[in-house]
Amino acid sequence: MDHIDFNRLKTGEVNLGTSIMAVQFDGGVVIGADSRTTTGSYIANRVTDKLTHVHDRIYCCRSGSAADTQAVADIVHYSLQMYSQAAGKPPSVHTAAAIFQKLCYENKDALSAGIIVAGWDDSVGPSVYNIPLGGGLFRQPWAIGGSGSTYVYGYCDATYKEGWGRDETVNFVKNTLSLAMSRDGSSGGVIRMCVITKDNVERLFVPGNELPKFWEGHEVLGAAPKLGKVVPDVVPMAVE
Amino acid sequence: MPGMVSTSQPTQQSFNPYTENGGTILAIAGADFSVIAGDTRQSEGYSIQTRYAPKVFRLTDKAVLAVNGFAADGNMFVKKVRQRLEWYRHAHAKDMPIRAIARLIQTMLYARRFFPYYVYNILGGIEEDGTGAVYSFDPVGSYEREACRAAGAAQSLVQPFLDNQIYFKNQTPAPGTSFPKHLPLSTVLPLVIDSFTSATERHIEVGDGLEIYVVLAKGSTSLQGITSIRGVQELTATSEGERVFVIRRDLKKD
Amino acid sequence: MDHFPTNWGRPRNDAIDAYGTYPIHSRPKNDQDAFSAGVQRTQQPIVTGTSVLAIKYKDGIMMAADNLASYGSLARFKDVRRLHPVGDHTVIGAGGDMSDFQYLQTILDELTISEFTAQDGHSLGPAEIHEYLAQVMYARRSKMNPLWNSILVGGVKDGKKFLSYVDLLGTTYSASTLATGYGGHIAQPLLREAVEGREDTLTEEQALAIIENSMRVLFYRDARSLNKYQVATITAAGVSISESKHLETSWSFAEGIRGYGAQTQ
Amino acid sequence: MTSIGTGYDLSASTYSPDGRIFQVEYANKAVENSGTAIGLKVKDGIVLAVEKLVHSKLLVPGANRRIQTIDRHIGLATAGLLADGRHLSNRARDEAANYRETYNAPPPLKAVADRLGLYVQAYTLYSSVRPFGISTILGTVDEDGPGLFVVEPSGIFYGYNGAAVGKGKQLAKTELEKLDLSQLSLREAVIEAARIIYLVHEDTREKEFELEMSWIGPETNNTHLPVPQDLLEEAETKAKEQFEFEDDAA
Amino acid sequence: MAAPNVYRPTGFDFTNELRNNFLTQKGLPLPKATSTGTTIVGCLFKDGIVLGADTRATEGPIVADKNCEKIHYITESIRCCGAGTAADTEFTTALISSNMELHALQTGRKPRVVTAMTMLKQMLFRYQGHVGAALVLGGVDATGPHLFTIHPHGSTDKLPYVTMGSGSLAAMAVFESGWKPNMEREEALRLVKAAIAAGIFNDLGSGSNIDACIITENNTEMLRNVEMPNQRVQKERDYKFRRGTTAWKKEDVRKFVVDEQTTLIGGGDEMDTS
Repeated sequence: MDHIDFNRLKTGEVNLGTSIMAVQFDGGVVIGADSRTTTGSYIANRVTDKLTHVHDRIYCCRSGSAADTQAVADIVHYSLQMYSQAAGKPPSVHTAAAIFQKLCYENKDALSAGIIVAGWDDSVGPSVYNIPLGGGLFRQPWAIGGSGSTYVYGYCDATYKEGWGRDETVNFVKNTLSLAMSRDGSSGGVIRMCVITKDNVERLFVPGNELPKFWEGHEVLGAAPKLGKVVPDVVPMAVE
Repeated sequence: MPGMVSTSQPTQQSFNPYTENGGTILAIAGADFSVIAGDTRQSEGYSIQTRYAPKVFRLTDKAVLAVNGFAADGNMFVKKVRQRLEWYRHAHAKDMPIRAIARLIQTMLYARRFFPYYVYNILGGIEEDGTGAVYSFDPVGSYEREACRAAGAAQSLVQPFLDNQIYFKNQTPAPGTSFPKHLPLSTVLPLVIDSFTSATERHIEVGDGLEIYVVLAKGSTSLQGITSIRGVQELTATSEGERVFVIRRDLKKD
Repeated sequence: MDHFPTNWGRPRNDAIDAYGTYPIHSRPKNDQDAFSAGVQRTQQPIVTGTSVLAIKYKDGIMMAADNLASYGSLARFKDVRRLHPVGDHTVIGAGGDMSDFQYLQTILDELTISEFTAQDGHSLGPAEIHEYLAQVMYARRSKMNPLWNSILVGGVKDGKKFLSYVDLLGTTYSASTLATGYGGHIAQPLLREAVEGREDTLTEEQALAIIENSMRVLFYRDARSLNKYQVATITAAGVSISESKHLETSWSFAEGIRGYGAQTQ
Repeated sequence: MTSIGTGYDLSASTYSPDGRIFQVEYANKAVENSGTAIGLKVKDGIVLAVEKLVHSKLLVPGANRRIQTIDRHIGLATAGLLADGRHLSNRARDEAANYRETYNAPPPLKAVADRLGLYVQAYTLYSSVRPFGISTILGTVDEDGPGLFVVEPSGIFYGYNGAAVGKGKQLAKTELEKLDLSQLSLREAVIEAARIIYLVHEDTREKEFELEMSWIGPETNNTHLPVPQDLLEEAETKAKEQFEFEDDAA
Repeated sequence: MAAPNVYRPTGFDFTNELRNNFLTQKGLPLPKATSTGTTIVGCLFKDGIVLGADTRATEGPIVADKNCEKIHYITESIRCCGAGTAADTEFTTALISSNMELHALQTGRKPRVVTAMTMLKQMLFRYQGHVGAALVLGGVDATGPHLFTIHPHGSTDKLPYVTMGSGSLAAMAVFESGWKPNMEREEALRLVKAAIAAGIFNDLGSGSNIDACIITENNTEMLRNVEMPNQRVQKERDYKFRRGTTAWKKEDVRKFVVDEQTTLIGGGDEMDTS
């Protein structure tokens, strides 16, 4: 009971229960998210788009309070437009991440937002930044977030390899999110993905009825199933 | 922290053994009859659980009990009262008189003083002297005999109406006349129906259906009128003693 | 009714775990002092099932429940059976705590065996089983130690269809369509619209279509549901509970949705 | 009777000088006075049959059953004091229910027989009680397949392929031994059981009797149920034929 | 003037909130606000948007208004359904409506739905959920038809079919089983009516009549009380009181002569007096 931080939650607030993810590869980044938005356990939106455009080649994945993350993303979106006009060039992913971090850190008491910022820029190519709840900033080759992510850290650690190409990375994201969505009640629906490269941003969509399938158990309550009839040979008791 | 719901103080989470299931009941006593009615909606929160769950129960040929509040307690209470009445029948070879039932109900309610049946009871029927009677109870057994009573969700809507129409509260009689002590069944039944259609209009937990029980004393003069009412059904098997009828009507379902 | 079983029977408070993320398991604190011990046992559901639906149709009763048992928001067991036959004329379906449901299965089994061993020509029908359950549930709530379930009891006996509800408070009711938990909010409107007034004319195929549609809508909208479910039919011929069925769902309309406001890419 | 007048037979808690407990032996006598009960174990099931002696024509047919159901899959037939049989069957039901409660599984017959053996035996230890005047045949189809046990007044119990207790047990045993039980179908076993009961009854030339039969097998979904009326009548008709044939031969 | 050494944070001051909580604890609850328990919905169809609403307003379990209007005017081709605290929804939509008008005058263009949506969400976010307005916003502008929901905390959703309010689950169930892309106008209206009816008959917070509004590129059609499935039944008795029923202590007759001519312009809802 003591591990729940009640103060982060506002009454009746809309929550992105969420499984989100971003992975960088040689030519770009793949970001992905489920599409479930809940209030309590009611799915208020089953086809949410949690991949939010903040600049031409920079997106963020939102988790936490829908209102907070939308407000923050809108502000960053605005700031980056101003920045690019002022600087005369597109912002770097780091710039975007820094603005996100500033907002999240300075308002940490009032926000519940876990954001992954990812994109491509001229200076470093693809990059992924994770900004978890308290407002820290961490660059990672791959990042996962949201309530569903807790179920797939092991899978990611065991599976991720450096040097993947686009397709392998897309598959990794798709599989990871599918696993997270199958176990986390607050995640589900469809998988939305973006492949962000120097040249373009490609949207991918996996409908809820075509998610990758993994082991689907058959656990039956009650007595164990009969394994045919096994009658052991009678061994006479040794006397003396 | 401003702007947040204050939840920093520890909240004790405990099991709440009660809930409220809405609905309204009422009863009116006449000179030689008694009318006991209730709507049939059972709800919890903003949801309708069922559109037909009776709240009015025939106990004997001359006593009818309406229960309202927490439905599980209500059903259990009626069950226990009926059990006690059956034991009484076995011991005394007759039905318990209504004033004794009223006292029995008080005792049974008070027995659970510190874990009450969360139920408002109204008992209606015919006394041994042939007069119409209504007894109303609070959840822990305080009771009194009255001419009319409404209880439940829409009590605050219906009771003032009955006070005005039955007790003629806030009405001055025409000079040289006085208001009648008892109203005839032909007046009471429309009042009951109007009480419920009006409560349905203005209370969200009232509606769906209406069940009106009418208990007539032996040889009551109201007998002729009642058989011609739409949707009436007799529950008593013989026409010897007191007679019990039920009238069912639809109420709005929104 | 509140869908999330943790909140059943509690004072309403959205501020407490509004996200339903954790199974907040705290043991009853009986060892504080001599007086608090045994005075009140509170508990909460841990491994939980969500809605159960049931309707009346021409031949009898049709009931459905999905195969998921959740642990808080974790989809923990995905092939549990939440529909359970009792005797030859009845099926019960339960939402809420699965351990309490298993306990109920045990005591009902005991009950049917003691009825069977009497060999007196009587057997328990749905009405008797519902009454028994209602008494057990009410007795436990009165001991402040409830069985944390809401249960539908459906069956056919002696040509009569029976469908009724009972929950952890001992509250009971019947209607021609019933749904527990979340289903009460989402599926019940659909069921009422489709079934009311047609209880004696709906064919099995029609009933199945109604049930399937409702289960699909529940899967779309209930964050503790699964797209695998079972359907029980109880008719004069007896009880049959289907194998697990898989729901067909539709998502294609959402492919073009971008962002939550002005975003277009 | 060597025991009479010696004083060693007055209590179950007293041995005779040669190490016998006369009360238990008397209990066996009580069994001998009763109509015969038999049990047949065939490859896929069990048949129990009882020669229920009708001591009065005024009795309602079917009254005073001597075959009881203990659990869905366990049946019990007694020979001896009827009331003792009913008491023991109640105990058996409790034991079966207790096993279920403990292990959440249907009780194997061996477990029930074991507990009943202990229970019956306890009544041979105390001066204040009387040993059970019954021999009990227990039948089942459980997880190990068909099973048949007999619990005697001493508390001892054995497993059998065919069992007979009561007045006609010797003749019944002889008849049972003639059968190839492992090859018999359940329906054939019903016919044979009826035949044997009629045969031993004929032998004793007792008063009126009713044939009471139950079975457990694939046709009953391995639950213990009375043999259906049509099969019972068929078996009885066939059982009666054997005498007509003998009469003709004679 | 505030003392310079007292730190005053920017933004809103929530100290009254603390005061109110304190008063509530001391047994002085806040006055009960009228809330629109409500079922409101919106759905996209071939040529535009259909919005729908029930017409019940409640104060706790009491029906405060049996025929209120929950589809509010924002601009000619943008409308907004409100659920939640009645005053909050009315003032929020009225404020945004007037700001939209000013915006339109300033820019000289037909205003867009996203503009209204952004204004609404920014305002609600500023108030951190204390303005209890749950909205369904729909309209058609130069960029086509748009439909949004806006939650009290300021989050928005963009969807082809949406529901809000206490009857939202019932209504959503109807949409989930009946909605399809590119519906005809009549089909969409039928679906919206069915969704609102599901709320009216299954959710106690919703009731009375159905309002609908069909917005297409160059026409907005407000269908007030398009369906009235819950007409009041005839009373069994007549409750006219005899003149003199009310007792009085003194009588004083005066004459007020006011000459006035009334010209009725348009209809208006008849006041319900039951």
